[in-house]
Amino acid sequence: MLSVRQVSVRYGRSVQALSEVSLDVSDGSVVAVLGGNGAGKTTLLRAISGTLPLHNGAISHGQVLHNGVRIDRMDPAQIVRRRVLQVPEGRQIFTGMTVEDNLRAGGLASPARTRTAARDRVYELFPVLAERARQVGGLLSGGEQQQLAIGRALMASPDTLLLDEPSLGLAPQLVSRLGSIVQQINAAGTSVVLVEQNATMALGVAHWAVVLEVGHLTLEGSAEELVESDDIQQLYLGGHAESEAAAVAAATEAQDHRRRRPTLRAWSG
Amino acid sequence: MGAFLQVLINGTGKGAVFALLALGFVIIYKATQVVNFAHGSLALFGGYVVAVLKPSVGWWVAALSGIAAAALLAVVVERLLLARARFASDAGLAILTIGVDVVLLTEIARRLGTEAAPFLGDPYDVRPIVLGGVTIGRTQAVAFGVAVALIVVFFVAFRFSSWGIAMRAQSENREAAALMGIRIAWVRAGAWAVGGALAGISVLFLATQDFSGGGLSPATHGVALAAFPAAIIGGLTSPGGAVVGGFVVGLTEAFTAQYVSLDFSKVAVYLVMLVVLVFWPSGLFGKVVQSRV
Amino acid sequence: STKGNQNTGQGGGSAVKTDFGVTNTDITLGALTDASGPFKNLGLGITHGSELWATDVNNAGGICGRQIKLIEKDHGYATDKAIPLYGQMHDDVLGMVQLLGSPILAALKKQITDEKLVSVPASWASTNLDSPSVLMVGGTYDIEQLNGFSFMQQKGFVHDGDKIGHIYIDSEYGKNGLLGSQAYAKAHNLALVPEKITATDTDMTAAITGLKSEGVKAIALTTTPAQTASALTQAKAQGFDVPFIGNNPTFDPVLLSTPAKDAFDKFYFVNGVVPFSADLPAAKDVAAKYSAKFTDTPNIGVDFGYASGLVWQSVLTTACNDKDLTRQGILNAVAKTKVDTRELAGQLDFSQPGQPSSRMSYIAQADAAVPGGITYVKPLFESPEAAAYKTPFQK
Amino acid sequence: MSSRPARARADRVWRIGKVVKITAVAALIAVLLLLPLYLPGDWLKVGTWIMTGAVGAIGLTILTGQAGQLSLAQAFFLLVGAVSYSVLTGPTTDPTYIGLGWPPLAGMIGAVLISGLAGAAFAPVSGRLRGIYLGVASLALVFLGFWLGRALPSIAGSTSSGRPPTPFSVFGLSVDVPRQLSEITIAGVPLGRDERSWYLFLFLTVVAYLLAQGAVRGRPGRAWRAVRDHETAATVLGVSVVRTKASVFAISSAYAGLAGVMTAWWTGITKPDESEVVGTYSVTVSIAFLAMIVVGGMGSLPGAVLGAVVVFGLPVALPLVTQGGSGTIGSGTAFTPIVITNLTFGALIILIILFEPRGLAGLGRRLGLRLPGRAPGEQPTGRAGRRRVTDRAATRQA
Amino acid sequence: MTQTTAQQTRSGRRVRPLRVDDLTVRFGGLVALDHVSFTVEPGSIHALIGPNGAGKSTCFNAISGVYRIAEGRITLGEIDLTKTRAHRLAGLGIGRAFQSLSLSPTSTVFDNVMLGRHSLTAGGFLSYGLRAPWTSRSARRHGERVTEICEFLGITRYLRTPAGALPYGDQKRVDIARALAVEPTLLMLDEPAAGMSAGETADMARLIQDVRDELGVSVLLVEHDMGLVMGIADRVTVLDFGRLIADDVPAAVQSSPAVIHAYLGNEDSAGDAGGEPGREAG
Ligand SMILES: Nc1ncnc2c1ncn2[C@@H]1O[C@H](COP(=O)(O)OP(=O)(O)OP(=O)(O)O)[C@@H](O)[C@H]1O
Ligand SMILES: Nc1ncnc2c1ncn2[C@@H]1O[C@H](COP(=O)(O)OP(=O)(O)OP(=O)(O)O)[C@@H](O)[C@H]1O
Ligand SMILES: [Mg+2]
Ligand SMILES: [Mg+2]
Repeated sequence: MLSVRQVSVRYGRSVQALSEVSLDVSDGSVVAVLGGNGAGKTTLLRAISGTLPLHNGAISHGQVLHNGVRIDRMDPAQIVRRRVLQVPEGRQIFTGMTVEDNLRAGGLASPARTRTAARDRVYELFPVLAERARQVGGLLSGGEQQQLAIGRALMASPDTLLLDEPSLGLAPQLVSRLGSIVQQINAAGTSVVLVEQNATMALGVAHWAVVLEVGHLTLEGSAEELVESDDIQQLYLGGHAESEAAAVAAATEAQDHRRRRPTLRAWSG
Repeated sequence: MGAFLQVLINGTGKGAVFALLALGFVIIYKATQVVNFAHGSLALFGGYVVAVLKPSVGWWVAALSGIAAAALLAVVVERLLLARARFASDAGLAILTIGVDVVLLTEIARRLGTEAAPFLGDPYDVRPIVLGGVTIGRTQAVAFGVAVALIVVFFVAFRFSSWGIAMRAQSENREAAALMGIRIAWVRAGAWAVGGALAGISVLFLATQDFSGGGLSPATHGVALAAFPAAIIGGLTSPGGAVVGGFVVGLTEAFTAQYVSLDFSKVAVYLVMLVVLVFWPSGLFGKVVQSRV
Repeated sequence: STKGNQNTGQGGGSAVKTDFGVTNTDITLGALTDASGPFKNLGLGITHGSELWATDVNNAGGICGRQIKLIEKDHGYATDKAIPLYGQMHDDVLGMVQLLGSPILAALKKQITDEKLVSVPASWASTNLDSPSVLMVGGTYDIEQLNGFSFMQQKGFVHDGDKIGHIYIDSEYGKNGLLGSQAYAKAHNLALVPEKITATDTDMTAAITGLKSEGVKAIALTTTPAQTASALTQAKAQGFDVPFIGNNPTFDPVLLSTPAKDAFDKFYFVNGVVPFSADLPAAKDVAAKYSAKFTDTPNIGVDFGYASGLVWQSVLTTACNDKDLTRQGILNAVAKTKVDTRELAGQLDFSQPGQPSSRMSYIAQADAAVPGGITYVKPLFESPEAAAYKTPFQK
Repeated sequence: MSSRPARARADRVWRIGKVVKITAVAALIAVLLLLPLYLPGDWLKVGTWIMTGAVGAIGLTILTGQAGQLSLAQAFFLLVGAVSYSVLTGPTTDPTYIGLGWPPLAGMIGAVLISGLAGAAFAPVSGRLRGIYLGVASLALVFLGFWLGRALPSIAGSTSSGRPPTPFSVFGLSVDVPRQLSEITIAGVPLGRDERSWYLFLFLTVVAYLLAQGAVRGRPGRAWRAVRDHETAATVLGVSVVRTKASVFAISSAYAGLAGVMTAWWTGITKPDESEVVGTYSVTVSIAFLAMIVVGGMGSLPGAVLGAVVVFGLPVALPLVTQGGSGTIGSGTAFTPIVITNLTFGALIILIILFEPRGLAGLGRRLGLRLPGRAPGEQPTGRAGRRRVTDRAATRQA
Repeated sequence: MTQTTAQQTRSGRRVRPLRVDDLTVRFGGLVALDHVSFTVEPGSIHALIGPNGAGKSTCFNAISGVYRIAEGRITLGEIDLTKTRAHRLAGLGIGRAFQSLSLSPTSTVFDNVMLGRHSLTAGGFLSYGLRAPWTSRSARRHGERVTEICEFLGITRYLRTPAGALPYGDQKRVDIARALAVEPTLLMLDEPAAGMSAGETADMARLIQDVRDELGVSVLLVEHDMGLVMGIADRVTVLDFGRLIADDVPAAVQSSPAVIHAYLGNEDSAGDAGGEPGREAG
């Protein structure tokens, strides 16, 4: 059980990125976190994983508890040892290390005997990683890097997995595979916090979902409830569009705060 | 032929000491991406401690204390200064070590005063082994043995422990490494401790009559400059490379001194380095930094 | 502006003409030295030697009714620091008892010449004799080498037609020593094998290995003490048993407390200025005064500093008699000065422009067993080669 | 979306900032022009030494800060500049030293060009290597220079006494005039060597600065920063990476060459060093230039000048302050003025990096002097961090 | 791939067809592109899709001269791009935005976009250092155009902000602005909508259409958002494991079994995920 209690976060002295956000992740559940750019989703995950100091940020108020123990004062390494694992936004794989070494790094905090089994499982979930085992991480394609990032976190056999926009840059088929992978991981007893722009996928696999808006938790409920909510439909699911043209139109309307684009004339040299 | 063999031995002996210096330099660089301009001062500091303690506690205790002191100082520099300069660039950190270097060098030189330069190699200094026509400085022989032993130890450590992986991981991406449960502070401080200890060991050979003709003096600091080309020739990211680089430097110096001119030998080291870099832009064993879009 | 009025410092009512650095009560001399850099041992020695001299003079009532005041500045052997420091002091001093550092002397030579600021350099290269403002105390390195080789040949270590080696620092110092050995080699048909090193090299292994394979019969050294020790121990280690002859600065008695101490048996050194530890009355007098006042390990610089003081004393006295303590007056006095520095540096003659003030040297050997660590094997002498030698600026 | 008034306000602030800045610069120039009338010669010497450092640092900050190419060869090009000038302007009649007898102005320009060409000749290396590898590779040049300087005494001046460089003069107006003999006076102050050198050096520094500023703000500067930040992107946008790297190395070398000419004038001698570690053209000097640009703030031109004040100015100015009187030197373990200077210098470097990692230029901005027209591509004061503590933008790049 | 007429942009630069002919790229043993051919018709929006690692970005890199190709030819009209030095391509009218951001984070947005004008301008250190009058004229003229382009992308308020300080979505826009600043006849966009919400994606779709409509240039597009691709592309090329598996109009591609199998996934596989198919199924 992971619970975030009224947490506020600041970056530096001025930026207040979260205000009194509370969230419970009960054992074995999948919680989706939705929200626009800059809403504070990543910040929430950092608050849990203890990496805020690396970004000059700090929890200014509130607590984070894992199985009843306060973890908001711990450093990331201690939190990882509690098997709370975060897959950071934007992959952040070790670009200079091979795929294999990336996975080894992922397994550093877990007992040596479990590592081989964990690696085999990662290769099973993401076969392309086995094929590219000796390739340098930085040379993988974007999607392959994303798979590596997830696989690396799985090496520590997490109890709670925090995923930050895992579907970024993944092909559609892989996005749906990702959904099923999250479910598989969850079925094996891992709780998952899933931060996503792809609300369709996220709500498809989550039990519970919350919406963040500029640092405030504005909406929460079971995934089914949220799918039905109008706000969600409009902002995150692109409406019930019949055709693409309609979807575009609907989305443009939803974004009506955007000004009309001026015409770009050809340059006359 | 006699001269050739003698030169080979001289060069190898020097190379071993350069290798020790370069190894420490590379380990620090690999773990923290810091070009440690204070490496010579770490050595000097270790040597100073040995010189101060030797008369009262004897060579062995003094030597061990010196190594420990150099390691400790390295950790202090890392924890107290580098780790706190969180927003400095890599170049900024390198310059910070220059500041450290200036302070240490000035203060140690001041403390050394006008006394005779202390010599640190009591058990082996100026007791050459003569084999046939060639003379082997015992310092060189011991340095070679120590270098080989340490190289094996590090090879094993890198190969069979997670230390190497943790070191590389956190030097590449601190946040991701933290999220892998790697104790960044430990890894970094550990690498500096090892680098400092290696500097502390090498000074026991540097400040000898056999190796440099002089005792511990600010000049010892200058000799440590050879760690630069050695580390680069081997490839900054490769501890094994550092060792090879050390020997390349030692041998190049010895052979050009004999067969071209003494004067030219230092330039020769750098010219060899340039040639290596033109063909292997990241050194002989360095990792080629690849990127893609 | 504050800079409008120029210093024209007339020395007041006395009959003696003055301009810079002289008042009715004081004569101020400068010392630009290295008290913290690579030559701090030498710099401190000379400075302290000059201080001892100044104290002695002042206790004896001063010169020309004036007390000697010293302005000492430390440049740490850095030209960039020395140049502004010189700028800071040059209007306040009559001349300099010490100007240490060949790169610094090179940089300032034009200025001291232009400003007629007579200065004693802390090095003995005859290549600096071109400026009348350079007051060279004692024999130069080339002269020392000539006397040294002459001694070696006398002793039968070297014969005409032999091969000899010379390890020298590529600097004003080393190159001047080399001039001497070259001249000697030419005169006696010796084959000279030069080994060029730099001031910071400390390991002479390669140089010795090289000279050994050349099969030289004797080796000249124009090096630092540490380099000397390295060369001697390496030669010993490699079983290369040849005599060495070193210029004055190649030896420092502290070497006798290093692991190199056993390698000095075949080492001779030549000096124009007596070493601190010499068992000679004048030297012992200076040594006693030094030990009473200072704690630093003494070296040759102390006696040199004292001797430089004696030279200034004689120059000042001459100038005083001429009633002209201006800089020009000092220059005029220098050209007339002959000084007896007692055994410190022998008889010095400054009346020959472009020539060293002395062509005499001692030969000494290191000897840990005797007080001072030195035995004199030959008292002050002038070899015929040295007498015949034409220094670079000799007219 | 920012509203129109907001943007207008931003523009107004920007314009006011510009006015403030122009006023400040004008005041600074006035002060610099008047200083020789008040400062004594030794302090003018400190000033001209700082300017010498500033010229070299401007070149290096372009290379390292703007184009991302590390170089430790600045000392070598200093030597090339000094020697070239001495040879070009040296008397043709001197039997010991080769001289071509050019007038000083032509000699200076020639020396700058020769240094630039020497830098260009390093293209096969400078175009291929990056980062610390290039840094240490370029160090090879310093060693090469050290050796060449001594191997060619008739060109570089021998180690024993060096060769005096021809003092600067143009249109019959010479810099090398003793104060006592000077026929030019301003406000009753005769302009001697030190004063004239000050104006000459000031002029050269300003020209060097303005040239760099124009380039940094314009097309070449953008190409440099593109190469620094992303080689592939630079190529795709039409920048030839290899050519840009090689040319910026040459430009930086030319700057160092000018600094070398100034060094020759300042020291009054062209003389190879005695040691590769300490001396006028030594490794230490190369490192000092690197320290200048880092202390000043990578890539920032005012920063390079401030860096020169700290790195070149402080060590020569402090001894003047601490040795002002007629004090005597202490013992071998005393805290002599130079020891104090060195300790202060080292500590200051540490403190600047610790507390102002973006350099003195960053400090200026923090003190509220946040002015427009700062060299583009300098680190902004925002939350930019170390490369590995990736910020939001960078995390997406992986 | 029938009619390959060149048309004219209003600026007078000829918009030529881009022909990728039998293109093969290898990395060691890995064949990243295997004899791929397709043509981007002038003025069309051409999408390149395929699973992760299919070789889309590699194809972009080959076109823009970043990777050496093993076999094949790439031509823009009559010009053989494979024989042209990489940095000359911008001058030929190829503008590209990257999959991973590659702006200068410390330079201002204006400066970043102005870099795009590099091949349209001239002058080196001396002319700019000496402030030759023509340099400031050119800076003004091109600066105005840069402002225009930034207005078009809605990023004018950031002109003087360091690019690294911008939100991700806006950085992507700066990248596109920079590619447009090249005055391209072929605009290459690698995953322009990645990391954007549905609304922003739709806006991006409009933007791409506007560029094409207003400038008349060709657009080559890599994107995983099928809504966007199918909504605006005139033609779609599908890669899988470096091989071309389809090259057709969107409707045909969407119903091709090979493409569904390799890339889109079907209701069944999505059903595995226990949720609805991705929004891309639109
Ligand atoms: N290191 C930082 N320093 C200062 N402010 C920051 C930092 N990181 C994030 N912020 C700010 O905090 C707020 C929340 O950012 P966060 O990264 O948590 O958003 P997000 O919901 O993850 O957005 P996205 O969908 O773009 O990833 C934003 O306003 C952002 O600008
Ligand atoms: N420079 C390189 N060296 C080695 N392998 C590479 C290199 N660039 C790409 N690859 C490999 O080539 C294959 C194709 O990569 P590419 O980046 O073109 O994929 P992509 O289609 O763009 O995928 P994504 O949609 O995930 O971005 C991948 O398997 C990748 O690992
Ligand atoms: Mg986020
Ligand atoms: Mg791609």
